[in-house]
Amino acid sequence: MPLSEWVGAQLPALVILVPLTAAPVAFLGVRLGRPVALVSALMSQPLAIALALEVAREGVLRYEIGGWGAPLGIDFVVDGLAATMILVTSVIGLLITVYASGYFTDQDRYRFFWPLWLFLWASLHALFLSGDAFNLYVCLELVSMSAVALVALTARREALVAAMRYMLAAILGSLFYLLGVALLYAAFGSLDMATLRGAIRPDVTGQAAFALMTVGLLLKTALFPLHFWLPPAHANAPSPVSAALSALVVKGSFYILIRLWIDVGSPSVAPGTAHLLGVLGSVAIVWGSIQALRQERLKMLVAYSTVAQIGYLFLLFPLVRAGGVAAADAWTGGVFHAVSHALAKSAMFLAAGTVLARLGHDRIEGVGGLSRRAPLTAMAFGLAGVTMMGLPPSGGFVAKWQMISASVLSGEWWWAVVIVAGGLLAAGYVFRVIGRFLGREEAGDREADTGRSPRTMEWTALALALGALVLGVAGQPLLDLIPIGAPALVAGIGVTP
Amino acid sequence: MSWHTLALLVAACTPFLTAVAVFLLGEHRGTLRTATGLAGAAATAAAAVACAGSALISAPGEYAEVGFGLLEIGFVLRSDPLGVVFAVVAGCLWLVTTVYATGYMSRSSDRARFFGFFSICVGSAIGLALSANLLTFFVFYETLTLATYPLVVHSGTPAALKGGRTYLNYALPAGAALAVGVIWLHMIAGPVEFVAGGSLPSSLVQTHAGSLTAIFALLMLGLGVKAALFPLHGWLPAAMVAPAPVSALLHAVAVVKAGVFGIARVVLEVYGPLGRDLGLIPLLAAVAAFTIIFGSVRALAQDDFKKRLAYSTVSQLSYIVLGVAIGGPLAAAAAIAHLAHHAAMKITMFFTAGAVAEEVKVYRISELDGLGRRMPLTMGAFSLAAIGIVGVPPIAGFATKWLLGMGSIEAGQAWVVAVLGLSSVLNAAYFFPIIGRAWFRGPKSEWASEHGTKRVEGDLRMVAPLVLTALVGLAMGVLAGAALSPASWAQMVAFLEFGG
Amino acid sequence: MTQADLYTVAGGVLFTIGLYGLITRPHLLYKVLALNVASGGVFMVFVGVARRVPGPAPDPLPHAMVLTGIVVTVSSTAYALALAKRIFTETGMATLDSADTMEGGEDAAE
Amino acid sequence: MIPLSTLPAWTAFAAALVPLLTAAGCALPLTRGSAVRLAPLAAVPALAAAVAVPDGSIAVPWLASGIEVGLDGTGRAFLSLVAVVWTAAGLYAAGSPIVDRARFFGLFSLAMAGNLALCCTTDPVGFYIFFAMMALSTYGLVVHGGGEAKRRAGRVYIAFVVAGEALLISGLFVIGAAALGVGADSILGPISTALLLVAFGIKMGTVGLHGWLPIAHPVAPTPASAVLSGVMLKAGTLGLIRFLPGGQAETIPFGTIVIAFGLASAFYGAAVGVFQTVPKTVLAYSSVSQLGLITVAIGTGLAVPDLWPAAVTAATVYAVHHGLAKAALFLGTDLAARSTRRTPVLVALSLPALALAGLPLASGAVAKIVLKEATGSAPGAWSAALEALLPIAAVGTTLLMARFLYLVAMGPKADRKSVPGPLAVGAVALLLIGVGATLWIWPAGEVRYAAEKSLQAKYLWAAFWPIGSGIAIASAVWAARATTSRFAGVIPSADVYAPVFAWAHGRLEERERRVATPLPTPATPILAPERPAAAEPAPSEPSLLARAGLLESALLNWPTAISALCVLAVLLLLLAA
Repeated sequence: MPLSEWVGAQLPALVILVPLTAAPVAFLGVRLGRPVALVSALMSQPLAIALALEVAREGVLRYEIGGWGAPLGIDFVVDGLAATMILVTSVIGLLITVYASGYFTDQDRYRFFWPLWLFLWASLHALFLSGDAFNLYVCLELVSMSAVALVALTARREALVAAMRYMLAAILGSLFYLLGVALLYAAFGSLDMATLRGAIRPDVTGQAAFALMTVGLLLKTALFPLHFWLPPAHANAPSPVSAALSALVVKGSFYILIRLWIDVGSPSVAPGTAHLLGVLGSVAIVWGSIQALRQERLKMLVAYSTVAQIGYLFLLFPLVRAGGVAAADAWTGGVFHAVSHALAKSAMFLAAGTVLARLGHDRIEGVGGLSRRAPLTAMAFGLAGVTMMGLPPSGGFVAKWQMISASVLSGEWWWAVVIVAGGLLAAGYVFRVIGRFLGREEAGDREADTGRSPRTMEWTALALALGALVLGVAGQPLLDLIPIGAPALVAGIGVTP
Repeated sequence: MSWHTLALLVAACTPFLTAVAVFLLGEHRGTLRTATGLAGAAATAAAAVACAGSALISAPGEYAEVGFGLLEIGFVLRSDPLGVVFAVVAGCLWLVTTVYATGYMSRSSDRARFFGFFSICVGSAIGLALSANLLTFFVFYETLTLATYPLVVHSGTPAALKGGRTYLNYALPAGAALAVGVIWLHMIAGPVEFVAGGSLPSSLVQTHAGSLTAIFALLMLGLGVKAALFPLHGWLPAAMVAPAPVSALLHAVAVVKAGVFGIARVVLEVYGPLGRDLGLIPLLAAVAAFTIIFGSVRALAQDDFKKRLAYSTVSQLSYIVLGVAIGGPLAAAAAIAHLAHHAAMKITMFFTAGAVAEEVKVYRISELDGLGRRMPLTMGAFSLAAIGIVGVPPIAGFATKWLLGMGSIEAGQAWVVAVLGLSSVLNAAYFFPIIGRAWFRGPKSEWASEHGTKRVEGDLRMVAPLVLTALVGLAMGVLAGAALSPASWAQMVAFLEFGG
Repeated sequence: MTQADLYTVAGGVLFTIGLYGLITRPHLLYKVLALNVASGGVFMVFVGVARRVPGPAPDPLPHAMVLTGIVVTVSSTAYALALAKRIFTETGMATLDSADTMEGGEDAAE
Repeated sequence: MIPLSTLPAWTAFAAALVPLLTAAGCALPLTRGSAVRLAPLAAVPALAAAVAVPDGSIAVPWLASGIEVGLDGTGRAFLSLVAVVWTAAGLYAAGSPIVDRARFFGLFSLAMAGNLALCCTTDPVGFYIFFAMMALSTYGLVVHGGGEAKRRAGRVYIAFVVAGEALLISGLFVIGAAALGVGADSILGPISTALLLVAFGIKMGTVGLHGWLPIAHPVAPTPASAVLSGVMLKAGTLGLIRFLPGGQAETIPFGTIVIAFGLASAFYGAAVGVFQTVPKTVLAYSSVSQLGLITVAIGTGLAVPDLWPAAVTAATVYAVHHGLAKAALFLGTDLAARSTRRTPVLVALSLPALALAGLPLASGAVAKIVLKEATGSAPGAWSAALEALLPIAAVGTTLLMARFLYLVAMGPKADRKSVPGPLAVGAVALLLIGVGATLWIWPAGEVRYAAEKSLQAKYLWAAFWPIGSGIAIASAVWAARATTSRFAGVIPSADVYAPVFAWAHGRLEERERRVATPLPTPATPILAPERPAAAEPAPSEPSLLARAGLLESALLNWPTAISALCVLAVLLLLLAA
């Protein structure tokens, strides 16, 4: 078999194996981490792109590990959603890697960044590919453990406490999830998503299983009011880590949630839950934004912005209930939001990291006139802010377009009100920072500036922000990719009033 | 690719590419940056004119188009006769403004940022002019909103930041309203293209009258902020903290006209006859009429030079809205023509305000005494533009007024004539004193004692553009009836709209 | 109530006890232990679930999962303990809500 | 290639626009000197055109919003008058010590171009363009030389001009629309007529709308006053002739109103004028009075549609006569004031003065006959009333003229340095010849007929007795001057408008003063150096954001958070069940 064909056939495994192999190698030597990570990141790109193209061309892919097949073996399922998430993870991963190579100048102190980061990356890919509830648990744990370790990387006490907080929350969330898995197995005798999809029926144990898994995942996704662990963890982690956490890690647990509810189960059988999630999402949007408005530190602001932006994702649940075009719009819109938020949020955190690297602090009132000294960084933050606000041209806008469409179509216009209000609140905190960037330098600000911002750092942040922007006009390929193999509920079938 | 689509692409993309180049060249490579800016502006202007040519020789329905898929609607640009009016105005005046700004900003900092965002603003304005559907329009509209902010707060002073905040407080909620309106409309009517005479099927009136009314309100709310319709006008005077080229090109032409242009698109090319059937148009006309008077009255009270001009803009923009809302080919032609007419005249006036501020550090009207002798070309150009805005023939403003007056009679809305008359009187009341001070009073301000009354114009890069635009304004009026003049072009467009 | 059900219910109770401990005990060590108690509960539920198939032999799959779960729990417990110890050395306390955890900042990577 | 048939129209129009060249020349430093010298003669081509170019007009759709240029009988008459008066005024100005000549002659040329060209256009847009050009550039002439008094006068002038223009354009819209076939058959027709009457009434100083006239005339440099009163007011007359729907039944209701206003103006002008103390103010009131008579003619034409052509002729003839005479008087005022020997000037001036009153053989007598012919067929009692009142108006005119000559004669002694040169004298002479001769060489039949008629005994007597009575009354007043002189100046020059103007000036000047002395917190100078921002007052109670922060820290507290988790878990379990 020619190599290219073999690679083609093994793509789903390869996207995991590349970072997974690189991780231990990176662990071996202090000087090894950076180059290995860069090579792995670069190798991941063609694989992820090829996978996406394959899905776009051929439709849903199934991959049986070792050729065993369900129910005994473990299957990977690559549909449009999974391919999208892998693609996004790879792209953002590469840029974070490049950024980190400029950011972590103290090789010794941060030597564990590289293997941990590669582990995180591999587990994320595995998570997106898993088609089995227990497998997902394992991936989730892998993701969480690497993430916690990354948060603690600086070993400052704030970071340590934040990491501990994060860890306890993560373990607790996993336990809730695992308990749910147990009950799910009790109810339906299978944990394979595809099998479950056919087997699902109204059943008390099954419903309880869903409820428990949901609670666990909500905690990990940091939906209001369970966001308590997120701001300290994301704000105190080194910036490349913050970017990965906010952009990718929270999406991992959310990914499982939508798989569970929309692919396997159905929000239409549990309208109460769907609405509850929608309401919590709405509160998160408003609350997170308000908190972001009052933060004095840039990274805290960005972290609270994540709390708010996560809220949008949960509007998906009530909006897909009705089925039909509205559900299809909500589905693509929700996923698209996750994608564009990932790009923009990582850009914001990376930009914040540059600010921190230059000034030694990230107090918002001390960033006056930074657009003059670090224009690329200011630009990256600003452009990323466009997506946060959901204004065109940005991926956030396309996502909001879809979600508002869905809410108008389904007649539940109040979600649209929340979406719009959230955008305006986001503008409030984004322009708070941009105004400072463009404003005058306070006395001493210039002196405090070390001027240390390698091009790799400035440009990667800008590239991510531009990516989020480009999605807003040229996002159609992705919009076409997402619905491939989408669950029946959101496949756009059925009539919408 | 035919030259038609090429022109379209060049017109829409060049400003953005210019912006990128300017950003990359940065603060220190000034000469190269200036050259790039000028080249970009010149290419854009040429391409916009080529688009106009393309629109002229193409039959309705066969205008050049270019785009790609987005959200089942498409991101599509098209050179149609209405769009190219605005594109040509924005493109050509950009070139002029670039020259002016090079002079005005010659001692300023952050020039790369300034010129970069400036290019993005112009690109957005041209993009929205050439948008073939409401989605594309909205994308550019909001890009314009955002790209203007760094220009408003350019100086970075607390006052500038405050002005910027005021601007955002108006612009962002407006954008949100517009977004909801646009999406809702798409839910009801599917992809909304701009089609001369209106694109909504008339059957919708029976099924969705309420929704259509609400959507119209949302759209007008969204567009009305940029169009500075009362009571959404408050940002415009506040935004005058921006440097003069911004006030000149953006707050007299590109940004504010994006709003009125959008209203024209929506009223003429989306709602069409439906607007009348739903009874929406008279209300719009009433708001516009009130704004005309209101803006003028407020302008009277301003002593700050630029703020008086800003309120004048508030008033003048509503001429365009009113022309669109009157409903009738002549009135619509007046509206479309005024897009160009007001642009040429008002940009001259803002250029003047900037040149005067730079040259003699005068920011108030009460300090302008005797300036005509010191800066005769500058103040001469200003005077020409000012009496043009008042509606004195044969300058461009008169051509608008004449079409609008007859259009209102044609449409059976003769009350508009009274508005026009009153507005002319008020315009004269706030512009003539400026002319009077500049020419018919002796100098008394500090500049006179400092610099003497020797005749010294400002930097040539500032004087030449403003003289040019003043002469263009004059020519637009003197040759209003000639083929291809804005007024003639506008009549052609209007007759397409009304199937005449 | 079968034996299996008893296991299941007991597992639920254990989980709840763990949860209670996690909330009420401020000391980190207790928190980690509380989580261990809770995970023990979850595993017991799994054991109970394994009995759901008819016949003498239990379903092997939940057992496999419990094994995996134990591995995960052991390692995460170890990690949590290490982290708790480090916090104690850094702050002199072993609690979460120390006053300054929300403030301060990441030190600039040097 | 311009078709040959359009050549006459083009020629006339181009000739009328020649002053634009001198205006431009005055603006440009290089050509300034020669332009100033040539400006007085800029109307000569137009005069030649008026004499030589045949009738005919063409549409010029590309110019402005589409206009129509060319000459017809009326236009030619007005063009001749305008060209002669402007030339005379220009020559006079060339021989006068005027400051800042480049600016003066620039504006002078611009106003001249407007005034000439409006005679050569036959459509609303074209007329309006040049009407505005004339009226607005005249502002510069009125305030030329500067100073508080002129500024005030200029303010009054421009206010009336702007109001007039606004009313005019509103009326013209209807006419323009009617040309396109819309809106004419509605209520808009009469409204438009009313608007035009008011707009041109302002220009013609019809009583009630005349406030600017006695204010602007005295302050303007004399050549400017001459053209202002002599020909610019007549632009209003021409406008009425051109744009009123004359000869149609719909004008009948307007007729009597217009006649009434005309008569009122004629008497009011005389009555107020005699109390004035400045010669040029007296002349201004005389203009109010005289243009009132023209208004009477127009009103007659409106009241009796069949009479419209006759009324037009009367108005035209009277306009020409008055234009020449009044311009001569204005120039003469200055000439007399500057002459060391005043008597010859006074004698010369009594010719146009008496001509205004209707002196036989001079233009006035002919004009009055044409006027009487027209008004003789006025409807109902009007005919008789006019028959009786017009001679009394002539008495009034005589009194005004007597008052004028008296004031000129009593004027301050001339300064030797300002003795008028040959240009100034020649200019006045030119006008005097015009007064004497024009109506006799007038080509139109009716006028020639009236001229010959004026020599008949009946008409001679009719012309003489009002003049005689006027002179008698004037002599009596002079004889009793110990008593009567107390009444001089009892009516302010702005008459009923005086309090209005005083109030408006006060308001505006008060505002200017306020603005000129910046308050402690002036309007933010844009981009000017800023002051340090005031420290914000400390909030007395926690703001909303701060409260949100307190709530958030409670949420972040570990026990609260995990409890919330448990509550949520229970909630979800309940919802699932």
